[in-house]
Amino acid sequence: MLSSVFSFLLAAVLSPPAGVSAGDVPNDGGGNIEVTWARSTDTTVIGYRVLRQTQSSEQWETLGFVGRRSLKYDDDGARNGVQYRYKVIAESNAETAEAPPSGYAVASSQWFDTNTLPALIGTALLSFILLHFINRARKDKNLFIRRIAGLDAVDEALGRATEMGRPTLYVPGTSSIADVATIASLNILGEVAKKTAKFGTPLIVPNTDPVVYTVAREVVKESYTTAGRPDAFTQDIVFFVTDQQFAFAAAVDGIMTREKPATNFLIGMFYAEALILAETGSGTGAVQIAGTDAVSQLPFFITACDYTLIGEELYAASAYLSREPLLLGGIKGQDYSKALIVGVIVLGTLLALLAGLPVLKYL
Amino acid sequence: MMNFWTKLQALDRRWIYLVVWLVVMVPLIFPFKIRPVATPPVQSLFNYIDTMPENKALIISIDYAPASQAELQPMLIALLRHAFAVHRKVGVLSIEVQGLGIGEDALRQVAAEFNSHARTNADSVLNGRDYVYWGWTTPYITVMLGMGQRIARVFPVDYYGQKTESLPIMKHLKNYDDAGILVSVAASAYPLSWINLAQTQFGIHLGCGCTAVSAADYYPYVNSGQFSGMLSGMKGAAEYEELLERRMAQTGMDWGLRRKGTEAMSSQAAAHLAIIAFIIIGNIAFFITRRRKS
Amino acid sequence: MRRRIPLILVLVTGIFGAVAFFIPHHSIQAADESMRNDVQRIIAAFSLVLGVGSILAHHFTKIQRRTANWQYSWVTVVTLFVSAVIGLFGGIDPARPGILPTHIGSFSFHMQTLYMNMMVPLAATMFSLLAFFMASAAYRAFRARNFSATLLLAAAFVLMLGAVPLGRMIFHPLPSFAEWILAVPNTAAKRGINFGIQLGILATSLKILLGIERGWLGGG
Amino acid sequence: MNISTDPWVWIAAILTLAIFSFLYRENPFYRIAEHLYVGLGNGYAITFYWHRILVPSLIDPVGHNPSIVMKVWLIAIAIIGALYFTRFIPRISWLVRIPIAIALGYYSGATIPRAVDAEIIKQLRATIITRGQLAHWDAALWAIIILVGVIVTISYFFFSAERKGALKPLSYAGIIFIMVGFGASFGYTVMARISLFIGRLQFLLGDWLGIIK
Repeated sequence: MLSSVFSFLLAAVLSPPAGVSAGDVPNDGGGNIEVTWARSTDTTVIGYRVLRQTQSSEQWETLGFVGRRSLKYDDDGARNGVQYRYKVIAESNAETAEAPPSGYAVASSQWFDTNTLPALIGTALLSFILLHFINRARKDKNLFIRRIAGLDAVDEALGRATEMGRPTLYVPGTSSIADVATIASLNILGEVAKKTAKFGTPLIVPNTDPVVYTVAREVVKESYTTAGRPDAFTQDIVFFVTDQQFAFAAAVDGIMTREKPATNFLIGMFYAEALILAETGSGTGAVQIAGTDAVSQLPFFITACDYTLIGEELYAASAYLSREPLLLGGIKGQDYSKALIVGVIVLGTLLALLAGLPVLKYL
Repeated sequence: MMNFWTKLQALDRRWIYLVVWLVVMVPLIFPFKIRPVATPPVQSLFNYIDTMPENKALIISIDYAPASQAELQPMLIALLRHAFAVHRKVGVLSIEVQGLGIGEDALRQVAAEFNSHARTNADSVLNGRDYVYWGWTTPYITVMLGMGQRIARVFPVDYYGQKTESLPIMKHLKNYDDAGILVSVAASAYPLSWINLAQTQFGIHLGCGCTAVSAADYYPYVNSGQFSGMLSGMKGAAEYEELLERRMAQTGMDWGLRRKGTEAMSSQAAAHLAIIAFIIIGNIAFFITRRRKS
Repeated sequence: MRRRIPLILVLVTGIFGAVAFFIPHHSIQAADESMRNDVQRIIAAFSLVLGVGSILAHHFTKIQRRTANWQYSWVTVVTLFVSAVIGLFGGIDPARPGILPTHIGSFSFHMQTLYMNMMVPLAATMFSLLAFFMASAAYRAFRARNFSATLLLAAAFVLMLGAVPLGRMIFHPLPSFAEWILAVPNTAAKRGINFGIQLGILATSLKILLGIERGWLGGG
Repeated sequence: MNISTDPWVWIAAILTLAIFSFLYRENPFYRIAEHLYVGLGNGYAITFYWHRILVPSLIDPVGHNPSIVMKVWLIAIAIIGALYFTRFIPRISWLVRIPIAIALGYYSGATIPRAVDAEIIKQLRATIITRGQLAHWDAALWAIIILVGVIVTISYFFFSAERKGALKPLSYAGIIFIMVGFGASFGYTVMARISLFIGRLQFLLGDWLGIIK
């Protein structure tokens, strides 16, 4: 009898969460205090209500409610330098159970995020390797870079356009100037424009980004001047079309079918429009040279174009074509960085498997 | 003969376009039945909903905009039909504001299907008693967390402007504890938010319906059990429709309802087979002409 | 000066962009947020003027010189002006009308209507051309010319066949095999390519900051 | 049959057909649709940049923000943005490089640590094999294949040496992985792209012509 009354009481009284504590969230800009607790032993608990009190006040304000599986709450409304303490109340449908409040905690701002330490070391190390080789390239003018297959086709393709008396189309991708592929593409455009200027082949460069358009225009103008044909540069070589992805694709498709360029260069960053452009170009019988670091679009360029610069080959191509020692040095540095990555993968795996070291913790 | 194969090699691409156009269009107008076989993620979601305790509701979250309707709408319809067919309560909400109209269309359509066959009051499907459409509110974090505590507080009035508290269905649908499963039908990354917020905090069971492109990203969560099942693309919807039709036939509900996923499946499959056939023909032509040359 | 000032600006803003990643302190994070939300957004909005200036100049030149298909240039010019006027003065949110009325009776020509009934169908149709282009690219390119072309063909073939009921009928584990190709060899290749790409991005970004890469300055 | 009477459905349908007509060949209908799309795209961009960026981020704050510092700051940004106009004035056209430099510099700098952190270190972590992965033979085998695949693919992009000696078989193995990966991506995308076309046909046959429901 007594025991049944006792168990009834036990069932009726909800057990509160235990060990409520609060502390500053590390590695942030301040304003955050993390409250943690241990789970209430009752299965009827729906969740926990979290309340806060400042040192100078009597008032407890409710901050929020979290689910029964949560064991922490992030108070993101704390003012830096103010003392707060916290209370956590377990709630079921019918009852509540309160735990004693936590000690006082203060939020503060940090100057370094220790989670980014691996990134910092990695950045420093890789930057050092790259800069070292760029520097070496200044002294040693004969750094070796192997031939890149698609590039031999450039002269051949431009020659073909000249023979046929048809224009050359160059699309410098559909992304912004902040995209590295765009920068690489503009470098290649400079080399291509020098050749079209020399051969007297008309060049068409449609753009989908206003800033890229401005830069592309300057690049082409400079190439024509370098090639000794400043007179051949006209306003309508490089132009802007629209920043709408598929409207741009529609317009370039129109140019391809109406102007019938003999050679199409599709080089830079591309999205879903990649195959729309490449298939239309292939339908007009143009020789197509593509290059992108958009991994998801590469399969389509490979199937629909004559030559494709895959990923990093695009960056290497701009160095290879220009023969600029500083660019070549960069490629060298990238090669050694890749070797470093392979080394880390192999060594990390060996250490993890043979020595059982928790390698992933350090990365 | 040689001429034929050489010509075939350099076939005008417009013939290919024409074939693609026809093989997609003809089955849309005259659908032929193919019996899709359910893949494990589809089967497990179906089983989960089918065997849910009777007092538990199905919650569906519409997390997509009209642009993805072609792929996702058939899933929504099939899920609603399933819940009503096995007499489970349904709550529907929308995380994407453009999804509001989608939910209303779907509920109206499915309720009408059941009501046109209903013989008793218990057979019919009524708003406020058998289902509730809470509508949309923002931000999504508040919705996903708040519903774990009290749904009526997150949505004080439903889509039609009725006070949520006053609806009979809400007496037994207070929070996630009353829901057997929540299925997020989405074209974006919302299913992962449901895991991160609703599941890790309240432990609700989740299912997911997504486009074919994002399916690869969600497979790991099906393997880990965080999603109790998954429907991917039109194919997933078609498989679910197949399971559902058999299930409904068992209880005498063989009404011959439209199966948009399955209908598109015939176009889908026909187009795939056409492309596969093209590749085979192209290669045969390639080998024959090459052999002749050498 | 024409080169030095831009190069100094690149270095300064670049160092700021990189450093903000490591420092959580609220003063730096607030500055970073203003950089992204105010500076970059507003500057980007102004750049559109260059583009619109260019497209108009391009089409007016065509009209002036009566080059081939010049008549169509009027379509672009007129649509551009009309839609810009509707958008600028008619507002972007149907619930908050601008000074320009955007409907005659029940016929609406609000920007949102133009968007839903012209932009969306045009974009969706251009996008759906891919269904045709994939078919024709597959027909022409998927030939077993050599070993690597055969692998390309075979992998695509397995994935496509795995997606239709027939695939399962021919060979029961085919769909699982298709998934395996996607999850294992495909992941390896994509990851390997990506390492190189990321190093290239790192190298180029570094060269831009340090003024070694100057292609973006153009001539002059 | 139940043809739509909504003029906008008709306009959308005609534009849809005009684009599809390109599949047969380039023609005046496609040309009109294309030029219209370009004009509309620019009109939309102007509208969007004005109402969604310049008004809320520049004009409203300058008008209503009480802080004088904030006003000056925003006006200064606007002046930098306006330097894009100098492109049309040859004598000072180099000033256009200033806004370009601010955008390019910031994004390049911000990219560096993020590329290292998210793309290099996180991917390294995912590739290294740990003891836990060896518990199941299949998972272990797949992890080993991925590790080998990553290494040989990287070797394909090694530019400093000719493909001779050890590098030759490695880069050949690399192209095998690359081709299988690309083929798989291609085949995988087919289904999604056909869904897009089905969507357009459902619009034409359903919403417009009313042949299918």
